[in-house]
Amino acid sequence: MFPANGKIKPETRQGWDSTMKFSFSNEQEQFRTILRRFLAEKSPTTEIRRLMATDAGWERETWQKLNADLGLSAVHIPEAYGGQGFGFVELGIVMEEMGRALLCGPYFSSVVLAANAILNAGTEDQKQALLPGIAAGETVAALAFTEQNGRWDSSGVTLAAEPAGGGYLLNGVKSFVLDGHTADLIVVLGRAPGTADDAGLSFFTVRSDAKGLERRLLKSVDTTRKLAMLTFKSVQAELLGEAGAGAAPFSRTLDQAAVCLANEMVGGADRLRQASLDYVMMRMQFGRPIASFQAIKHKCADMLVEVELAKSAAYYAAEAAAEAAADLPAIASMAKACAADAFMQTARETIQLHGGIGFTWDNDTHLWFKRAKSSEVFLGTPKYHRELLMQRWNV
Amino acid sequence: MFPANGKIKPETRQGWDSTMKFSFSNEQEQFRTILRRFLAEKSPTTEIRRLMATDAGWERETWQKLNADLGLSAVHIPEAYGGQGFGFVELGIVMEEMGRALLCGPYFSSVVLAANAILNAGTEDQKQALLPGIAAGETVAALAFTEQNGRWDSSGVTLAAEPAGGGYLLNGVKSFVLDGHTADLIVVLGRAPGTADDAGLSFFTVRSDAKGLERRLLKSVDTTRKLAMLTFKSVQAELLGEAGAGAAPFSRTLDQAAVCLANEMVGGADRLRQASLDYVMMRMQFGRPIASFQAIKHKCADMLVEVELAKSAAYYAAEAAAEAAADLPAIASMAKACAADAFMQTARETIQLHGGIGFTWDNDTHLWFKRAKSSEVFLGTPKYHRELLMQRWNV
Amino acid sequence: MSEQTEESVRAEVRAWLEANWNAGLDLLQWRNILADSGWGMPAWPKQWYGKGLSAVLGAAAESEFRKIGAIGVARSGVRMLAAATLFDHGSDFLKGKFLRRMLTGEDNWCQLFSEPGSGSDLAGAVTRADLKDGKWIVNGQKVWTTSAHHAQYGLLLARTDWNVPKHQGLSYFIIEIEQPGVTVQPLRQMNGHASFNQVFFTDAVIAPEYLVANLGDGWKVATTTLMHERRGAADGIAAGPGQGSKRAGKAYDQERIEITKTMEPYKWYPQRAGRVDLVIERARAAGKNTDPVVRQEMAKLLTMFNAAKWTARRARASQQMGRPQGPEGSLGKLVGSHVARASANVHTLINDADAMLSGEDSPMNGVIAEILISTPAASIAGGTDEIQRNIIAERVLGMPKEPMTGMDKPFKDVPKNTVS
Amino acid sequence: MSEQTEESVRAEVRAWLEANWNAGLDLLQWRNILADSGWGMPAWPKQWYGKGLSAVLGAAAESEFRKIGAIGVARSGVRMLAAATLFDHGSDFLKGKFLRRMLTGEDNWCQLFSEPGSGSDLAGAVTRADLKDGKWIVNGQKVWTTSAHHAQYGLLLARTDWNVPKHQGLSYFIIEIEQPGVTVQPLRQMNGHASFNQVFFTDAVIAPEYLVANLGDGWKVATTTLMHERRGAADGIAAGPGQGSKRAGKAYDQERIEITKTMEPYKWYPQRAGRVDLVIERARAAGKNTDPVVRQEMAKLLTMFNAAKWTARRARASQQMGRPQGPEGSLGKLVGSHVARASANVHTLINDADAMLSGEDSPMNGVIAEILISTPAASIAGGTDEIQRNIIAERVLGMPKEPMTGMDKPFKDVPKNTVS
Repeated sequence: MFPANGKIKPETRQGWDSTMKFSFSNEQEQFRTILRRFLAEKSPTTEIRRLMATDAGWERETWQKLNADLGLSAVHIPEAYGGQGFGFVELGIVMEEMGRALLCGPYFSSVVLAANAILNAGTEDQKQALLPGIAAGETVAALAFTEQNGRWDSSGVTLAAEPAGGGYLLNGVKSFVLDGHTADLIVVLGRAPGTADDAGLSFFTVRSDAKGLERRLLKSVDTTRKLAMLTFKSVQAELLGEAGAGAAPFSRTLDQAAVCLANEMVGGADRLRQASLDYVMMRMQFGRPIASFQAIKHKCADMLVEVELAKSAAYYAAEAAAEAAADLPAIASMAKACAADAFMQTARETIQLHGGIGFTWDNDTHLWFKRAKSSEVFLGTPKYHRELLMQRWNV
Repeated sequence: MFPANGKIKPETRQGWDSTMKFSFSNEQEQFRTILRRFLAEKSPTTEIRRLMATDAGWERETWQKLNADLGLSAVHIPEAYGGQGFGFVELGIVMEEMGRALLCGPYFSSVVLAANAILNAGTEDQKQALLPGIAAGETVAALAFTEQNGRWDSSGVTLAAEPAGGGYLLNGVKSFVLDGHTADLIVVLGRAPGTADDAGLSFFTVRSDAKGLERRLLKSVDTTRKLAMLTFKSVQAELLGEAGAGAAPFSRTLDQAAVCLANEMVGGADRLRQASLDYVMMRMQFGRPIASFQAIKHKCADMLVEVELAKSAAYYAAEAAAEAAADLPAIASMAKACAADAFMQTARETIQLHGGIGFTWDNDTHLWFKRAKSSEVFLGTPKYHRELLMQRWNV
Repeated sequence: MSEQTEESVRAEVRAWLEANWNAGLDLLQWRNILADSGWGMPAWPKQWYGKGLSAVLGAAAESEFRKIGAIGVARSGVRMLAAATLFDHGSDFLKGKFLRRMLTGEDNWCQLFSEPGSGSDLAGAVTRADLKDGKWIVNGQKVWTTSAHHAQYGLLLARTDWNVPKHQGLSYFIIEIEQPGVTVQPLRQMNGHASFNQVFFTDAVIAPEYLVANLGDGWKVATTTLMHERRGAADGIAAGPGQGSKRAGKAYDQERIEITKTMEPYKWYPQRAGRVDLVIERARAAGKNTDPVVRQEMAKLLTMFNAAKWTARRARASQQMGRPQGPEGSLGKLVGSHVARASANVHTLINDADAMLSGEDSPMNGVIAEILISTPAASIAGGTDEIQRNIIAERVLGMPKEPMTGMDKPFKDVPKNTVS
Repeated sequence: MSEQTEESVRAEVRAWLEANWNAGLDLLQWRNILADSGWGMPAWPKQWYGKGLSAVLGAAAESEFRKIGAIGVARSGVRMLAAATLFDHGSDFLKGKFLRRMLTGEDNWCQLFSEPGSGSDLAGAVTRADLKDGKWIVNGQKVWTTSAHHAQYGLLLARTDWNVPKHQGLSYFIIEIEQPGVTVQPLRQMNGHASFNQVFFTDAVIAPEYLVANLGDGWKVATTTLMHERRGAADGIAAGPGQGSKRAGKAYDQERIEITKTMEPYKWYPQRAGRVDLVIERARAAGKNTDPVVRQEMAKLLTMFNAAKWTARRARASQQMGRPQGPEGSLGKLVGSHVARASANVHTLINDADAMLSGEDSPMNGVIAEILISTPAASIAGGTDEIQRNIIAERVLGMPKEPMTGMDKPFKDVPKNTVS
């Protein structure tokens, strides 16, 4: 289904482009409506502020309740593995609404990163064994791939994995691991000593209580999404999938994650855009709502343009992921770059439109501003993805 | 006076930075006032439109009259060579006012490019012989350095110069030569066969009627400043200065030209900014001057910021050139990039503020818009100069 | 008849074309046949050269024409807006007089709304029509008129009452262009093309029956024309001609001539939009495709371009699903001008020194140069970026209009431009 | 005395310091000596702790203090604005009561103008002062107050008449902060710092003699305070303290404590401005200095930064030459916020993944993180970019104000914010 390399000429895209629907079905719209109401109720900013102040950043009871009610963790996981069997379009809807609600939970780490890594890399037995727990929200998994060098592709992976007895021994340090300090199961990307880049990469699974594994919460700008540093000292691990064949499933996982993050970001951006509009419509200065000042009106119009364009890119990318389209890699990078710029720009303008109030701690804008800042660089900056886009289009 | 290489750390700049005056003397301001009035009278847009429609782009009588009246061509040329002996600050003032008036004349080609090349490269005798004519405006000279590859530094120079009898034989093609088709004297940059980049570069002088020299006017976007292609087929030329030592004087000439162009550009930008302001103050829509609309006011404020910042960079660079400051190369690139962006941006906004009228042929805005577009790339795009700035600061 | 299905209509059209269409016919002759049959404008009412079909069935019928390449009625330029306006507000006399010759292509039409002194503020028109011995006498100037030099008739917005507020003093007329009092001049642009005309009126005459709707209804009628124009613009080439086929036959030959004439003013429009399609190819040709900085700018441009394209597709898709129009439908014009600007910048980066050249001396025989000096029009023509932002803010986001002063004053007392 | 030259003044000061300055003195004791001598504020009138010298001679005198590191009077915070305002509008009673303790540092002052409901629109203040049995009773809320928690007195703008247009119903008071009716709370920002206070008034009391100028003159007086503030801002640290020297001596020790206290709210301001100074060093440290795209962004930033710096120098230079103020003087605030924004973006590019971290885990022990979450304040604090553009357009370019509605209405009838 995926081409050996994602490379494809932009011209040739037009073909399957025409098979795109460019709209959500009525069922999908209903799902979004329910989800939005549900998350608005479960994740008011009081709750976000309460959880972001904790080290864990989420609570198991709330998390499991959340999954019990709507089975959110199961959405895109195939029924064969205890999921609901929907695709990336539905997952994209979940991401957008979670971005809007800024839900504090290990969704991106467990369902998007770890579960997709298992789906892309794991053997049939391993999927059978690992995915149902994640789909049910009982197991929280994390994907440990980045290291302290902060590189987002295989070139940054140095963690050494050497065969030992039945399994492998892992030695090295992973950083920027989403929910790495609270997850039950860690999916780790390592390499055979002496290999580089795409060669010799393998995925492994490690239980959070494994001997020799040290986990440390990292202080971060966006406290609604926790990052951890994981140190592996001769940690016993189990191979996930095929030894040395990790490169393809890894890049596939990254593309899918970029698409999901793009959709999450447009959700956050749209929330801020609406909040700005509501504020300027109500805020009076000089005896009139500031929404009647041309400078404010034009800013709001520009924000709408930014956000709607980013939505188009994110939605298109979700369909590309759902169809496993040949140039998903290019589209994923395009969507990530586009949504990240739009989210950051919208967050800046939202503070600006609120004036002094927007810079205060009690105003909620900064919660999304900080998410925008961390999402801007997580999985690679817009600059990084624009370069990838050009490579993937063979420019 | 000039360091072997212009490299210097930005930190160390602060030292002599403090010797900068950051203001024009009363005499300089007077000179500017006279010049502005003079050029406004000599170069109304009717005259610009008349001359730009000709192949030559300028007329000798008008040109010589212009020099007779104010001796403009002599301003920065040392008195020893028939000049007035002022420096680059005064030359900068001339450039700014010519940019404002969009004067059609071979000033940049003859006084800025050719004369400086001769000053930087020529022997004492050659300066004595060549400069007085240029200073008097009787000789019009051009500098032929760029070739069809469009590169702005020595790496683009391929024209072959081989010793023959007393002089040299030139073979090759020069392009983008300002006023190359109308100049009396051509200063040519060539190289010894087999050399590359800075090695083996020499300047030569060729009379416009030299045998084997073909000159062709190039069609250009900005018809107020003509470009020519010069083909040299075994053309007899005289060496200017020292054989093989052309690199240093060449880069010095480029830095000085960049500073002059930057000052010319801020003059053009300031003219457009003022024209925009005048127009929106008088233009009525919806029963009020459009200058009272916030969107228009903010645009005009932003234009002012752009232009004033660019002026600061251009003026600072002129002082750096006048002082032959150690990091002139860096400052020159900074000023060129900054002024080019400001001019282009101001030109775009000026058309926008005029609405449909601003896009018509009869409205004068496009004359400066096209000058902005050609000045943006002439001597190297802003991108090119920003990279040079980083190199020259050893970043 | 009342029980028509798409299939029955398609069958009927196919049969009719089978019997009547012949590429050897004279174009005018064929279009008269179309007008009589009603198949030229199947969605028009039966009594006016149509079949009274629904929009959907009408479209189906027309698609049968395209299938076999049968030529349709004339649709180019302003004629379809004129017709739509007449259907909304015109007397039967006017419909009878003008509709048929619109379809046959014998009459061409132009729109006379904008004036030098009223660009964004259309209702500020000062071209006057005064009733003298039973005729309307027109004096003033219109501008930004497309193809007035080919037009027989114009849709004119003129002021007939100066003592009421500006929107109430306007009337809407049909005016004959080919008369002594009307002078049409080309309006040259900074890129050398002349896509528009200026039209001058000196005691030009209009017969009283050429007033559309009632005296003082001008703004209301003009608004419908503009509404139809926006719709037309929305579903793209609707107003454009059938794009010259390569087929042989007298009718085709004559249509090709017609198309060339009507398309002439638009031939630089692709450059105005920035020619994003050329960016990658030009970068490769100039060896700039490997420059990391240029790659970033290309990526930004292509991302915006694609996102804009997909946004338009989203708008169309939800329209086709019969959903209420979302915001995404109103952004195209503004985004288009961002794309054009960005594209001109990228072409400058790519072509570097060559960006100074034009004509045969410049890359692609002048196309690149034309991009650089045409894109500024993208943010002005058809409503400036600033007006677009006002529209988005007020119509899409529901933000309040700015407090407007003197809307109730008699127009004669409202400050206005003395010169253009 | 009337024939003083700069040299005579400098000599006199040197002699006086020689005789009086002693770092071993208690700071308060020394400042009382200064107040009595008039050398603490040489440009103030003789009868008010000054020497009545010209600004130029006064500056010369003060420079002699700096030469030998002699401590001056207290100048930090709002006290100098309060003093300037009292000189312009205050009664002798008020000058006598407050000026001396301002200079000795015994009293700290704060400014109580902004309100949650009136940010850009200062004159829209709704904090009310009502006269009850010969005392002013204040109710309402002020915000964005610096160091109110250290202040003994505040400059209060309050509404005393609701039946006149908004600018006419304001009065200007001095209010005691340390009283039951006044509650000072810290206002925490998104970057965790609390540089400002909110001040709540519940039946706070003001003695009638603490009214500055006349009833209803509030806006006029506040304008002079703001004018002095802008000037102060213009010549930089004027309002700031003498930057803690390393010298030994009781007075120095006490001054260092004072400085730490007064500077506390400002310690994140360098980050707010974007820390352009760190860009090259960070790029090298992160190995991004060789990335062509990052180099472009750094070059853009450093160009804007230097051009802005040189623009300020141009303004100062022409001021020093006694020329009329050119436009370049009014642009600094707006450009500063562009620089801050661009710098935050460059720091993001440079630090990449590390930009997600904060505190000890982030580069430079949290400084980079603080830049990223502090720069948004640069385009708001002290007048938003939008207000700056209005000011430039109207004051520098002379463009007309927008037509304002209801400026003549009684303030009680003007629409205003119910909640903040």
